[in-house]
Amino acid sequence: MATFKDFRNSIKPNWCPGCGDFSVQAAIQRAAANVGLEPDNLAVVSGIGCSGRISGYIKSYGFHGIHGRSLPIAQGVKMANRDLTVIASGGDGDGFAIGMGHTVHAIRRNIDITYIVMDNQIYGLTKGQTSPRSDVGFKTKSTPEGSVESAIGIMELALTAGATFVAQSFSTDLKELTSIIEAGINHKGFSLINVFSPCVTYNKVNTYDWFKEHLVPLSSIENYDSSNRMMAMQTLMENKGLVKGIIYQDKVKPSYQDLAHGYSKEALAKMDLNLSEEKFNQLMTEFM
Amino acid sequence: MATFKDFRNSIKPNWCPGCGDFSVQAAIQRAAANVGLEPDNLAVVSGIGCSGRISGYIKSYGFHGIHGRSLPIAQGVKMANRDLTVIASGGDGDGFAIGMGHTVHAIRRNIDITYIVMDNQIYGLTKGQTSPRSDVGFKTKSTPEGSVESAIGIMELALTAGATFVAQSFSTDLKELTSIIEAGINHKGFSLINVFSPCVTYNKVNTYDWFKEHLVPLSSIENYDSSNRMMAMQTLMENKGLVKGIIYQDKVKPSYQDLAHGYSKEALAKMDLNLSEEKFNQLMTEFM
Amino acid sequence: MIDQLSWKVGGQQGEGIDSTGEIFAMALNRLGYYLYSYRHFSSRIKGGHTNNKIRVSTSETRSISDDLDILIAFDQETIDVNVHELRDGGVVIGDSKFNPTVPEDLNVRLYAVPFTEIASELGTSLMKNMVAIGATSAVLGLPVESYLEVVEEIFSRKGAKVVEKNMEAIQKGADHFNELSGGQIDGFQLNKADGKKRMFMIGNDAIALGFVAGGVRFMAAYPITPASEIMEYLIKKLPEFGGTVIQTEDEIAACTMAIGANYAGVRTITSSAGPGLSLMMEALGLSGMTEVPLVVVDTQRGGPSTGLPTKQEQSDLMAMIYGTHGEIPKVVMAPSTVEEAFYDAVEALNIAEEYQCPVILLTDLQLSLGKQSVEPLDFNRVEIRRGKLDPSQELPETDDKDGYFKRYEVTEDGISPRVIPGMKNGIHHVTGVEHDETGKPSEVAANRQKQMDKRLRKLNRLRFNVPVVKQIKHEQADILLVGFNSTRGVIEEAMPRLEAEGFKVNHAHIRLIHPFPADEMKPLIDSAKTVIVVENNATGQLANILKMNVGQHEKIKNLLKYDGNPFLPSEVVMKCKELV
Amino acid sequence: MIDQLSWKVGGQQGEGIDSTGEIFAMALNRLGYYLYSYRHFSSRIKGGHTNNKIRVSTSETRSISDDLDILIAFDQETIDVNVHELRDGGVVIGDSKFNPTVPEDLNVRLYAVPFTEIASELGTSLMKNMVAIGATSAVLGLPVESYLEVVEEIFSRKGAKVVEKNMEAIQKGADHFNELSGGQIDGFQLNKADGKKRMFMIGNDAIALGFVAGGVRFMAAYPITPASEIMEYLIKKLPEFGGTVIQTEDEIAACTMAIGANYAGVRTITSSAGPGLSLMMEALGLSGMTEVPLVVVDTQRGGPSTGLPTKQEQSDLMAMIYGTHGEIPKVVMAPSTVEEAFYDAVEALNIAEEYQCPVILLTDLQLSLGKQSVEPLDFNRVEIRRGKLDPSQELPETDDKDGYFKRYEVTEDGISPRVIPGMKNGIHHVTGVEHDETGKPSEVAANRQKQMDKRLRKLNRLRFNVPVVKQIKHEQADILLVGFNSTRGVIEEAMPRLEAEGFKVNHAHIRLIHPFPADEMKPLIDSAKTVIVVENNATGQLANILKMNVGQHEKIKNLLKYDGNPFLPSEVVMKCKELV
Ligand SMILES: Cc1ncc(C[n+]2csc(CCOP(=O)(O)OP(=O)(O)O)c2C)c(N)n1
Ligand SMILES: Cc1ncc(C[n+]2csc(CCOP(=O)(O)OP(=O)(O)O)c2C)c(N)n1
Ligand code: SF4
Ligand code: SF4
Ligand SMILES: [Mg+2]
Ligand SMILES: [Mg+2]
Repeated sequence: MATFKDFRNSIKPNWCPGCGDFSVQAAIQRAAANVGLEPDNLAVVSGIGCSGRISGYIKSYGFHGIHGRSLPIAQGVKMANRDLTVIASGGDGDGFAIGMGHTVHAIRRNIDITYIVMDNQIYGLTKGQTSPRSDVGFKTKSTPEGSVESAIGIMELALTAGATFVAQSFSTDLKELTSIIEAGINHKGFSLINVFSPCVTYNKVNTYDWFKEHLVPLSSIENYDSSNRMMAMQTLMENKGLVKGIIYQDKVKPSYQDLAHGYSKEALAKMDLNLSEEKFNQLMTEFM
Repeated sequence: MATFKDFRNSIKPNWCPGCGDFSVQAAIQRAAANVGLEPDNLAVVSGIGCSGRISGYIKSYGFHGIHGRSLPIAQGVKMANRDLTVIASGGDGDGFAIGMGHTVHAIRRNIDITYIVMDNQIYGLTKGQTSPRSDVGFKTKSTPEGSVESAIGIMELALTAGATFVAQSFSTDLKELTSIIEAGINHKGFSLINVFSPCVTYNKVNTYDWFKEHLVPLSSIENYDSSNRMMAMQTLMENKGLVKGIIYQDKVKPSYQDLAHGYSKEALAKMDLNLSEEKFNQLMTEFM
Repeated sequence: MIDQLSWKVGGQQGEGIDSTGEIFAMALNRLGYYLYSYRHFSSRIKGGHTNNKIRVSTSETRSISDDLDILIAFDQETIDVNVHELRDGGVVIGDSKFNPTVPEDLNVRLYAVPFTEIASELGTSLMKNMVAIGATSAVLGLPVESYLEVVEEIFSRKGAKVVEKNMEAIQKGADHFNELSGGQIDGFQLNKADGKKRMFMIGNDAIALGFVAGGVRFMAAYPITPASEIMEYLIKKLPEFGGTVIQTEDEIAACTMAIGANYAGVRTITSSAGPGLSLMMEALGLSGMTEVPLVVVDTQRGGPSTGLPTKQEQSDLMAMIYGTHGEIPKVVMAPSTVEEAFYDAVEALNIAEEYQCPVILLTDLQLSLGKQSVEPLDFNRVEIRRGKLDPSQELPETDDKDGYFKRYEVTEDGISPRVIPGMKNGIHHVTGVEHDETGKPSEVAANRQKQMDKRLRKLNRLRFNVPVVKQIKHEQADILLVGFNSTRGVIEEAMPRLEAEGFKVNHAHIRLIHPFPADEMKPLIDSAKTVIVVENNATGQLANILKMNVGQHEKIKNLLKYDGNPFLPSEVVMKCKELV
Repeated sequence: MIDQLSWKVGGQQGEGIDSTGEIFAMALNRLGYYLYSYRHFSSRIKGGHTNNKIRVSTSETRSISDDLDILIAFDQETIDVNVHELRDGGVVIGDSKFNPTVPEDLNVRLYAVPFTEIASELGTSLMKNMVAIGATSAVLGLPVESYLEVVEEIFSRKGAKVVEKNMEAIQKGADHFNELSGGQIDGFQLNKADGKKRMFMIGNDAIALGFVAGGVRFMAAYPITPASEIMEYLIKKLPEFGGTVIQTEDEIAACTMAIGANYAGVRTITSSAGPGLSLMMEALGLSGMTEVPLVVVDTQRGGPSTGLPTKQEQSDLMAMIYGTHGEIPKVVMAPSTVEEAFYDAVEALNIAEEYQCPVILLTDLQLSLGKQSVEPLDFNRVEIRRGKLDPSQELPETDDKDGYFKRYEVTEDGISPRVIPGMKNGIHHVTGVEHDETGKPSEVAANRQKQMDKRLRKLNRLRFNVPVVKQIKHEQADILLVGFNSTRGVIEEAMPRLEAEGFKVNHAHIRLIHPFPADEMKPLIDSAKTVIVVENNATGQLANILKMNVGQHEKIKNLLKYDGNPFLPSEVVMKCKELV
């Protein structure tokens, strides 16, 4: 069985020292090993951004796509080969600005993939512009007088789109993050994991310390029930979305793969492509 | 002062007899007159779909754009000329499938326009495919065995994106719909109005009768307080989104126009474009 | 007795005009006639004039005809709009309900048959189209029984009674017409057909069938006219093979999802029309850069922007060749007949996998939606070639320090070995950023140059069956007619007429648009006095491509039409004469 | 004494390499030298080798030079990567901290100066770049005071103390170098400059300034390299004029929002690079079809897909001309210098409004980010022309039955009258669907034809100041060099060298890419033996455009470079000699 070291390669990430994304990478590697994956049965699909580089840093099949499109690509991979474990990942700009439409639709479609967002509330790679997760008043290169647009409550939003697994974590909590990613991988359906992953270069507000101070662990809330959608919503609204843990999980609903009419249990990628002559003639006859 | 007749032209809509969109058109025309608009100060921007044709049926400035992009176009119009009243409109596919990203971002940006969606839970113009608002199990041309994706809870979703005005109505309730549109126009900021507007040709499930049976008027809920975001969310969740009336309104938050740094009170479209030589030289000097 | 005639039925959209034409055509197809039908329809659901023009012939035909023999009208508008197309002595049969009239100065024969009344008497006015079909068969002298098989297929699940009633409607229509006309009228009787079985299908059907036969098991697409039929067919058929279709949120998702699935080893396609293709441009670049096979169908329609969504045009050519920033290998194929559409669909899948690049299967509204008789397809020509991918292969361990597979190995033919996720020892990285042989991002100049050269070199050796369909009768021609996609039919019909007028005419129909078959075209151009490029667009896109790749600008003339309607043979003949 | 030299500073990204070069260059610019600086950087935030190569000259220069005189190194990698560029006898000054070494076989002079140590002693190692600058001025024989003005501007808001410390660091660097070298070394002293005031700016600055001067009051854009500086400048400046910038959710929103705002009468632009432009293709078609003015900047970078986002390339040409389905009028302009970038930005706005169509202002990474001395711009050349729009006009009532304005009136010049929302009697409809003169959707063939012809005819009379920049010294030339965008500098530098070797060389730099100025180019091509098209791409896009529009294929040769780096003058000279 593979250990987390088997998911490592020798490439030195080009992230800035101290960037939150290092821990996210480590957590994915550990979670992959913990749930018993082999590197060649894992596909990591990522978007464009500092975070998007992650697909190159994990030893597994990796697909570094285009900005905002990690989710449709990842869904395509899973639909083609349901035997693979598919992780999609990227930044908050990637997933919630240019990729917002895909995020909502991936959630409602509920294909069995795990989506990990490295949320630093800023655009890192393009050197510090506002993101849809930036707080009102946050000063960036593109909002020198402070952002005036509301930050998206992404966890709440996911619930309204029909999410079956919604979780949030913090990149330094390696243990918790790893176990949440494991749960996400094991979840049958789409799992959204938003990880606060501080950008030490461009975000001087939402720092490691800031999160330590502001994040409320769900484990500290008495009788929190992650199968209760209404409770999940209320808790999020009451805490301005600043909670961590598994917020909501629907363990009952089947994934898209299991619901799609006629969709084979055998991975499509493994099927024989050839038609029999008889079948071919039958198809022709239907037009006669 | 203009009456609703001044917002009419002689074009015969090419909608099917009985289509819900006729009443939406009438409601917009009435609301425009009721709030005291003149046709040349109103711009109706629409997307592509049966519903998208509406910009041609109202006598006012009209812009029939491309599929899914009515909102960015409408926001551009308003930013250019804040003296205009701008209504964006289109179908549920237009706004919540291809246009989903823009919808979320228009909501959080909160530019002062009114967005009216003719929600028929189907693609009309392309002859009957599933939409993001189609219920699970709904059979369409593209889901002959019934849709398996969750319908988006669009009103709830709007709340999570920071909406300041969220309402829902039904196309036959001309009076209520008109008054909601008036409230939307008067609201300072982005207003989202989702109108159930039955497609009599392709949607044989969510019919006029179906809505009459299922829609709960908020006016029937005791002590409903539309300024209470949490209550709005709860009510929506409890009623599976099938409520009508003004669901939520934040009357305090200023619109984007009023918050944007340096943005002139005078309509940009009315400003002189020429720079003085002095100013020009100053700009050059900054590079020296 | 005649060998071909043209028949048209018209009325308000949503009134059953389509099915009238459909039943008429299907029945005649069963008798072994060659059918060609082209619908005029507009961008609305109910109402608005629509018509379906059907050509019936004892030999193959792929173009609408210049004139019309019989017009069936469900409203006066149909007569007003179409009567001038009728030939001298042509026949109009209108529903007596609206008191049909024809212009006095025209020599046409008008018959008012109570379509609606007869139908209502039989139980429902919906059957008025059956009455009209009956009247038609009386004109043609076809026995009413010719329709039985088709009527049974369509209505049998509604019960024998319904079948009977519909046949009765046909009979009554025939009887009524015969009464009016006093027996058969001259000049409308068709020679007997060969009785052979042929398919009756639109280009989109053929493409969709080609995809199923060619191993497509997944599709991601967003609805749009005139592409939707491809999606609809696969929605119905793929589940029979364990596959499925996802209707995505937009075309960007459709195209990138298809890329993901192709990367993971499944033949996956998407289809759309101009607006959708414009949205896919970034994704096409990703496919080109990552060398992930991809087949996209573009069913051209009237542009630009939303344009004329239900009308014929061929104006996406340049955008399909050159759209997407930067430079990628890309193949653009343009079938010119429904048969070719089928074989090309299969071949597009093979080329995409063999050359690991995007392939655009270009068609146009006339070819995509024109419905016609098609000879049975050859199962033995359906071949699946996956190039350098063998999913069942066992890969050796690699010598890379990270154990990465050289997915982007620089090879002489420019094509790298391909593996798919899940294969042991196949791990590699895929990225739209410039990368080294294992797919790791790299900005090193020498590597860049090698990878660019590799990608761009791979199509140098593209094997393509018939890049240009040639009808070369003359060593030296007065006119070389050049076209692509659906104009083939009209050009083939214009040629003998031009020859009859004394011109020596050759014809080259270009099926491989990009990379352009310049070597094939050069001698043809060299040996022609005038080259006339027939295109349904306003800027002469194919002519420009010819100029860029072959030269001889002074010879190359444009024959353009861009009002939304297909060419008529007479237009081509007339304009050719003007141009030489 | 010399007239020009080349200086380079290198180290790890994020270490202050940029500001070292910046301060050095600004000071010399103030002295009246002509500066040209080009940064080598990569797609990461911190770390990775970066360098800034700066050319100093007493006359105008717009190209990086072949070799290097002085190299300042903050790490050994900088020496390893760049030392081979140094001319014989060149100077390397490295931070003694890393014990710099140079290959023994090279004749270069190495000096190790304790940059970091001196800086740390003065209070913070951050000032090591000031020490390096000091060492530089010692080599050049420039007084340390030359930097005072610049240092004051940068640091004065941090207090006089900081200014002083920084000046001290410069002084110490100079002193230390002088000690090491035993006084000034020969061959590095620059002749005195003219002392004239010039701007020091990148192409993107010039474009952004042009937009502000040209009346832009709103921008909608999404960040991307190498376009972001345009957005950043407008974010800072527009509020001074009551305007603003919206950072949209993506490029589709940016472009369509710009269309909305232009429709409503405000000059609104968007800017992006290849991936963003690919996403805007559908929106460009909308602008073309609805005749709403629109200016989009494409700052080309290495493609395809994400490609080489921080590297030079000119590979979007075809996509900019032909991207978008269907056929629209569109203008593609390509400035070739920073000055032109300014004037073209203004002119793009005018053309967009006069001709009511999309205008693409094409630039490339080298032009967009290369920083150089620019002569003061001419206020009197900044002119605002809005074509057929007069927002203050009072419109008469129209004779249309609905009171609609004929916004799409068919006119002889193809340009219709334009009004904006809010104007009384100006109501009309705008749609991407084919429409009649008041903008109502119409499928009528005759109307379609008229509207298409109208739209496509309007650019026939496009007035464009200098579509081709020509340097024609010979009636009959051995070589005609053709290029676009930033290659102008390198071609101008190669020309005299080729002339010196006996070739007769003409030069045509194409500034109006589309509609292509074929009439201007034809005589130049006719009178040249060989036409060499110099382009930073792999497929020879401009050469293909020449072939399509002018012909004479056999004469036209490709001189291509696509490894991410700009051409060097010597490369152009060498390859030209090979090609003739
Ligand atoms: C279509 C397109 N538009 C813009 C860009 C430029 N771009 C690259 S990454 C990025 C955003 C980065 O922010 P985020 O997604 O939050 O990732 P982070 O760098 O913060 O991890 C942008 C705008 C691009 N690559 N492609
Ligand atoms: C980019 C693009 N993709 C697809 C289409 C085709 N299309 C036109 S309208 C429409 C959806 C219509 O559904 P909806 O928005 O719900 O409007 P309705 O017709 O139901 O009012 C589609 C897919 C298009 N015009 N443009
Ligand atoms: S810029 Fe920010 S997000 Fe990017 S690598 Fe550096 S710290 Fe991480
Ligand atoms: S198809 Fe449906 S939505 Fe479209 S016009 Fe008809 S009833 Fe209305
Ligand atoms: Mg981010
Ligand atoms: Mg709809």
